[in-house]
Amino acid sequence: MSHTILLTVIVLGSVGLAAAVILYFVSQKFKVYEDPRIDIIQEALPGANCGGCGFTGCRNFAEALVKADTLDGLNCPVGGATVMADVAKILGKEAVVSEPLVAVVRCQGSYEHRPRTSAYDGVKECRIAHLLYGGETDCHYGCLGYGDCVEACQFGAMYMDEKTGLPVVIDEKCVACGACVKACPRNIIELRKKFKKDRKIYVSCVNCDRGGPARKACKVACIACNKCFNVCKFGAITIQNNLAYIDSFKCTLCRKCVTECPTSAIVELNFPPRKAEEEAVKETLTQK
Amino acid sequence: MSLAKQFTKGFFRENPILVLLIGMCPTLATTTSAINGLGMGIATTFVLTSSNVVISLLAKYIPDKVRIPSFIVVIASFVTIVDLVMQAYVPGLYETLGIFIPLIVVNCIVLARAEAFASKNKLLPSFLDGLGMGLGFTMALGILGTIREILGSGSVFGYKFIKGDGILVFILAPGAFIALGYLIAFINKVRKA
Amino acid sequence: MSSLLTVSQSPHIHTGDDTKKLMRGVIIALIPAFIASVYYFGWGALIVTATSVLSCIFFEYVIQKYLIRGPVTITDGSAIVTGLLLAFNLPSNLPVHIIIIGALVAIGIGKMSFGGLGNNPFNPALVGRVFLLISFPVQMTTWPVPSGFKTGYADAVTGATPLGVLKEGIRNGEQVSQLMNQIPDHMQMFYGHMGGSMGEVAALALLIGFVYMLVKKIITWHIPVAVTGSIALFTGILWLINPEKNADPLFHLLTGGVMLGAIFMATDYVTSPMVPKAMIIYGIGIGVITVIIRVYGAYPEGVSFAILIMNAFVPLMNAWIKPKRFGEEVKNG
Amino acid sequence: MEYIIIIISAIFVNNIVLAQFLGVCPFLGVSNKVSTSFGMAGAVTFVMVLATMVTYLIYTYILVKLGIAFMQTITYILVIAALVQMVEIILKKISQPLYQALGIFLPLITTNCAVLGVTLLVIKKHYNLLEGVVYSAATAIGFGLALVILAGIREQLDLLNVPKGMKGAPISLITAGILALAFMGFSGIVR
Amino acid sequence: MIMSLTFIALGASAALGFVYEITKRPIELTKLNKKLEAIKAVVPSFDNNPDQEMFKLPTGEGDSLEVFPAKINNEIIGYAVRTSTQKGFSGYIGIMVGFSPDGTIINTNVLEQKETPGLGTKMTEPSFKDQFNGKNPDNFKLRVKKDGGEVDAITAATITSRAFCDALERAYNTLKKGGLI
Amino acid sequence: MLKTFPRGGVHPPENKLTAGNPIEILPPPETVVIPVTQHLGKPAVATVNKGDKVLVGQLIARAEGFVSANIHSSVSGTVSRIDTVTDISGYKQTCIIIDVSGDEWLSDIDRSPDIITEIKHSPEEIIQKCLDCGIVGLGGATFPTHVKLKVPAGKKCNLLIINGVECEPWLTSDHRLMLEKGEEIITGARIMMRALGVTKAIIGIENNKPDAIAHLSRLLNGANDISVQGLKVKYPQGGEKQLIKALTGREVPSGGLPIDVGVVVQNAGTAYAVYEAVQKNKPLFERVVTVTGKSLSKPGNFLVRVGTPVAKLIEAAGGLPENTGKIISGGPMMGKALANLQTPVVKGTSGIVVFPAEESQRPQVGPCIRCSKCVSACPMGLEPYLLMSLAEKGLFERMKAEKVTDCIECGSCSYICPAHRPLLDYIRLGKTTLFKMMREKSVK
Ligand SMILES: Cc1cc2nc3c(=O)[nH]c(=O)nc-3n(C[C@H](O)[C@H](O)[C@H](O)COP(=O)(O)O)c2cc1C
Ligand SMILES: Cc1cc2nc3c(=O)[nH]c(=O)nc-3n(C[C@H](O)[C@H](O)[C@H](O)COP(=O)(O)O)c2cc1C
Ligand SMILES: Cc1cc2nc3c(=O)[nH]c(=O)nc-3n(C[C@H](O)[C@H](O)[C@H](O)COP(=O)(O)O)c2cc1C
Ligand SMILES: Cc1cc2nc3c(=O)[nH]c(=O)nc-3n(C[C@H](O)[C@H](O)[C@H](O)CO)c2cc1C
Ligand code: SF4
Ligand code: SF4
Ligand code: SF4
Ligand code: SF4
Ligand code: FES
Repeated sequence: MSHTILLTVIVLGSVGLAAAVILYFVSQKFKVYEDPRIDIIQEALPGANCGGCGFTGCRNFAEALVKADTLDGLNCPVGGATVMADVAKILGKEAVVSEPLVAVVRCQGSYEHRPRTSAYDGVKECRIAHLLYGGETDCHYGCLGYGDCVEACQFGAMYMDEKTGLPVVIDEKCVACGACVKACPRNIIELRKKFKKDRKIYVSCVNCDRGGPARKACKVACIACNKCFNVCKFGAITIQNNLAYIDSFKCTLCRKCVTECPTSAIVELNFPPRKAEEEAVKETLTQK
Repeated sequence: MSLAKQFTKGFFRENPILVLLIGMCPTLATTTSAINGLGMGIATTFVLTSSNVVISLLAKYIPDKVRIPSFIVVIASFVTIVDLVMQAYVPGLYETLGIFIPLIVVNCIVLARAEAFASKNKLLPSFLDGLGMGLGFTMALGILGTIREILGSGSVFGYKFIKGDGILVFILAPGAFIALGYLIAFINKVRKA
Repeated sequence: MSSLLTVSQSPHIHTGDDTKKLMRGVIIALIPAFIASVYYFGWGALIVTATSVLSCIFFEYVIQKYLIRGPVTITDGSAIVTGLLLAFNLPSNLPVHIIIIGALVAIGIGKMSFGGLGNNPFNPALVGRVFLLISFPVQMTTWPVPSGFKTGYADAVTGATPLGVLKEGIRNGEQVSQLMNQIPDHMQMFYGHMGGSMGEVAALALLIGFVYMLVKKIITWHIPVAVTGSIALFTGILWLINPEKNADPLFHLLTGGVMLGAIFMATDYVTSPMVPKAMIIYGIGIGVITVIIRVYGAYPEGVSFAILIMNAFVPLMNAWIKPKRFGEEVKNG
Repeated sequence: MEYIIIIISAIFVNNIVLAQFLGVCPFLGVSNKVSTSFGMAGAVTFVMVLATMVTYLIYTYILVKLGIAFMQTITYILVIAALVQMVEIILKKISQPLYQALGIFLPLITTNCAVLGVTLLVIKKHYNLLEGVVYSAATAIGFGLALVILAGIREQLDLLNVPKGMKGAPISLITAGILALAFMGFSGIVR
Repeated sequence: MIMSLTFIALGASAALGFVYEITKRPIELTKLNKKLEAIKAVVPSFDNNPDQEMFKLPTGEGDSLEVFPAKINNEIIGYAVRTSTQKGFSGYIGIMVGFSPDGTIINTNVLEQKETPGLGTKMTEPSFKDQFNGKNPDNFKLRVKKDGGEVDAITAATITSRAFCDALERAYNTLKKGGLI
Repeated sequence: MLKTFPRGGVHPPENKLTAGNPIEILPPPETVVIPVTQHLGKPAVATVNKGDKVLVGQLIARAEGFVSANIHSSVSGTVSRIDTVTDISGYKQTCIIIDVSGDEWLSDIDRSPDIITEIKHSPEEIIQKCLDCGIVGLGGATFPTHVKLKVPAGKKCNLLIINGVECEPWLTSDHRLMLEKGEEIITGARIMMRALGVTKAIIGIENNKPDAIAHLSRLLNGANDISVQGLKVKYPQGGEKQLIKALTGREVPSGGLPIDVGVVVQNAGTAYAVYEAVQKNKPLFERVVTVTGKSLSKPGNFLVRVGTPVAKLIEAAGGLPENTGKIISGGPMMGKALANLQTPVVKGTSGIVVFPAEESQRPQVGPCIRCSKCVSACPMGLEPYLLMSLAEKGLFERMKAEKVTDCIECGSCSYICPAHRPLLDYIRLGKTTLFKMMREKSVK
């Protein structure tokens, strides 16, 4: 009995010893240094691999974070400030707090507002329809309505409104990864500053035609009449290529421009109702 | 995580076979009948639980560099013990499970639990983790074994309920793959729902 | 002008061919073989075909509608083709419940699990057949002898197929020349007067279908010719080496599923390669594996296995064997 | 002839994954791309042959001689683990391209039961050293063949529309099942 | 580092050696029991230890078979022969067959086989193997009916059936040549 | 065996209804809309302003950059606006809109009916003439001809091919032109031969135009510099790579140009335009357009001023049929469907095809059944089914490796696919995305 046990012990002991010796030399001789923080940071990232940070995948972003001198311009839109704070803590660096953003669809060309002028019978994808022509309406800038953006959103933050034929962003779900912005062949979607209570004021139009044709193509098109530009005290509004644009970082949500717009191209969202009388006026207006 | 959760997570949420997809070989090879599947499951559970316990005790003393080899040695010892014990006391089952008993060593579940759990946790959680995972494994093997036995031989736990043969493919290799494929698809569906 | 102008990308015209028409063409091409099988196997042929086709359609419909919950495309006719070809690969006295299992396997496992028409890497009818062959070896290898409507479904007189006789005989050390006396002569085999799967026996009828499909441009010649050519070549060599241990090439071409397989099953679009060069390689592969199984393996017949095995290589062939691109090698006159 | 039978049997008739159920995890795990499956196949072949040689020698000249054959499992696994590590290092040193191609697969191989399985089977089948080497090489080729085929099919399926619930492991397993079904056609070629 | 691995290896091997020592006897016993069980199944009950009295008989084909004599009061009541054949569908088949001293087959017991499940494996079922019980190969032709014998082959598994007959015949012929029956 | 290109191709029903209709001259409309981009390359820059008076043939927009072409007024009248208008591309482009008054031509245009066959100009002068007169290829791509006639340094040209194939179904404008202006086309070819410095030219014509083959052969009267070659009818024989292959056996390398194999290909209509520019000093401002369709009452071939709205052409062909579903500018294989009848005719407009509603809808798309018909139909040896899958999954880099950039967008694949897959739609998506990616990369 003891004989076997002895043999066992010796054999396995020597095999173990040999293995250990080899491994020892291995670990001594061939060290490949990979910053262990990369792994730690990768753990800390959300792991959606959505590309919203501008890198291909979370791991690459983690590597970039470790290599970077400052965290300037490096931001994970999905994880937001909390994750970036964690990352900053791991790296012992200052997190650059980036303002939260949200995707906004700048087109109101619903079936009602934009008369159809042709019938598209090709592949029902915006990117393909866009290759072919300006679309089923005379507005060659606005939404094509085949939902490439909805398809692109990994977070279920968009849907197509069946009544209008336009995409809608669900503010709470949107993480501002920008996938939809890239997917839209018409550059309609913009990442804008996220105000509290999801309040928004923006020019919901991208039509660069002159006023006349624009208006003809779509009832709610921006006609570049300059009225909003004139009323804005904060210099948030610029007009270029027959189109007004409100810079969300300059905008103070004063709401002056909204009422000024003759075509209702400027939208305000999630605000409390205005004074009653104004409300009434607006209602009669929209009813007409 | 509560201890109870520690124990039950292997049943379904982190079921090694149906969800984590590791330890596929014994799963496929030994489930020609429910009994065989369960036998294999129990043997694995024993190894898993004991090695988890021992490793949770030893982990403190093992330097990082030789962690894996050390774990393997521990696991392999338990496997050999199971091997010898089964040979001595349940020779019938031992013969049907054949080469897959020694192969418990390389069953990724065992090493994975040792590495991911036991080496970082105290004795009791490690024990429960090993036991839970093992039972989850056993359960999956039992289910697959039952399915294959019903379809392949028309019997349940050896009790025949049809005359003649079943659909033979299910006790052969192709049937093992196909049955497991659909089982996993089904579990995915249930998990998502 | 009725309403708005329609706008779409070019081209604005189309041949007018569609999947349905192609499948209909295959079904028409199968009719001669079906008539032959009814002539030889009577009620059995009718019952097997009806069961198989109806169950294939049924399973495809149910799976599409209730499991995948996608569009139901049962009208494209591919399930009918699968059903017919599955039936053609079964003995004409197979119990109905086994046929239904076969149809479920063909459609459920072989086709719909992968996403339905166009996605399946393996020929569904053959998946069904091989599954049955392995699961129900007894029933799947009891072959009724051709006796038309003289016998009923279940009580058909059974006998061995020529290949079965050959295999058994050679294993027992008999000489091929003696064995040949126990089986129909080549002409009879050409017409289909022999035991076997219900649709595979009548080489003549299958060839008529082949010509039809060639004329209608449903298939090209590459695969059938490569399969039969390589079988003829390989068995021819073996035969020349030892005619007493190996049957002649013509025997091999006329027996078993070679004709059915080469014309209708190896050519299945979905599971065969896309480029002529690859088609030829694929066909040769099928031929060689068929002969290896027939001559060296346990099964007397190997076409089904050979096609399935080569199916597995098709994605690799599609990835590696490309058509010759225009302007790829510069050769200028 | 003996060797040819061993080779055919190991590759086609008793294919290690499709008929013997060894190495299924990497078979499913590393088969999503043809190029990586080639790398894995190469690495497995290399390690399998090497491991067979070393364990065979240890078994016959140490364990059996000393009458402690029951120590097989534990010594084998240690040897394989050490071997894999060593191969990794040596490869890194002598051939960077080869390391790039095979290196990432090496850690996976330690817990690949095909390798341990083959070393055990070589003993069980009473092969001599040369037969054992031929057998393990052929087995590895069989493994590689199955792996590459599955990878090819999966790459194709990636471009098509597999039903959601079937994506990933389920469809790979079913494909493997049909593949096993097809390979059963070779049964009886060698016995 | 080296130390700890070595220690673990030492500990493990000690434990292993220990278990091995404990299970060594039981394992041998189980093996023996299994053999005896197999013998018991094919010959009437005996009071000797056939395993100890085992002897080898040459088959005349270059190999030899193990013969286990079963005795009561030192009187031979039968022989259990461990016979085999290579002619199975998947090659080797090992069978324990019991003969009474006059050469009648008492019973058979398949020890080892690799035949196809559902086909060849049917030879282990009574419906096939019991047809040999009580038959004496002297006047019972050990051939399947297809080959002109009296054995009902298993459906679609003629090869296995043939192999089975071949194994029995080898055992019978060996005993006969050895002059035991 | 007649010559043709060896790989791929399809044979759609020819439907050349208007082959027997002589070219009719369509008078100028009340207003014309002339886009400043009627060619491949940079837009031309308008040289007139609102309110300017212009004459027929007057330069109104000047070529900008190397690959660009001059634009001339096709009518006399007043520039009423310069605005963005939807043109054939389907998008809004800058256009010069002219209200027509009278039909006053620039005086230096030779309007006499005499045919001048004597070539007096030097190669440089010829090229300058083409540039001045805004000549672009009329075979479809509207590539500026003066660029093509300048053989790049290091390349050698030894053959001119005149493309009289007109392989698109329905269209007959080149056919009619060859019948009615044969002499001029041959002279145009000789002019281009001089510019290119080659001594040999082949006129390739498909065999479904036997009268054109016979007519040109007779006019050539055994001349040994130019030969006429009949070709088997197969689409897309008119594609220059296919045509070169069919006529000479030379294969333009992947990504290369005809000049890489010593060939320049010009459309028959281009040859006529070159003739008119060089010999008659007439800029390119009108062209022959086939207006056809089974439902039209008077289909025909019309000589049309550039800028005429399509509606006018359809009016001339008997008015818009009641059940019209689709109107195509160009042939049905490669042409663009129009969204708008006000779309102006441009230099590249070879035909207007009107389809009734029941032939306008695309059939239901099914899954690819891997029949490989698209692979065998592709004249470029591509695998359209694979390219489409790759595009659907966004794998553009792999599309590049599969040579998607070689696709000539002939549409044979979509035409033949029994599953009605929109193959070419996705292939175009892949091509444009790749070009965009390449451009972005080169910018970086
Ligand atoms: C995969 C496969 C496994 C088989 N397994 C066996 C077997 O285990 N035993 C057997 O006798 N025959 C088996 N056979 C059948 C033989 O190959 C042979 O066809 C049969 O034994 C002779 O046919 P018969 O019994 O119907 O006369 C098998 C056949 C195949 C294809
Ligand atoms: C960027 C570019 C450069 C070209 N350069 C030449 C050239 O140097 N010589 C020439 O003969 N054609 C040249 N071509 C014209 C092409 O050969 C071809 O005739 C033109 O693209 C229209 O062909 P298609 O109608 O077949 O598309 C060029 C085309 C492009 C797009
Ligand atoms: C698919 C395809 C078909 C074409 N068919 C014709 C044709 O029928 N006739 C023609 O003149 N040009 C045709 N072209 C254009 C020619 O390729 C080439 O651009 C033209 O002949 C060059 O002459 P151009 O510059 O004078 O237009 C076709 C191009 C493509 C891509
Ligand atoms: C020429 C041709 C041959 C076919 N052969 C088969 C066949 O062998 N088996 C089968 O299940 N379906 C066959 N089909 C039908 C169809 O392609 C098949 O169901 C698909 O494999 C399903 O995805 C065939 C279709 C055609 C057009
Ligand atoms: S809506 Fe756009 S930005 Fe927001 S989550 Fe979706 S894809 Fe990303
Ligand atoms: S916003 Fe852009 S991507 Fe979204 S539906 Fe409209 S056009 Fe398409
Ligand atoms: S022609 Fe259509 S169905 Fe056929 S392979 Fe091409 S894409 Fe697929
Ligand atoms: S891929 Fe391009 S070149 Fe080929 S057939 Fe299609 S459109 Fe023509
Ligand atoms: S269990 Fe065999 S490889 Fe994982």
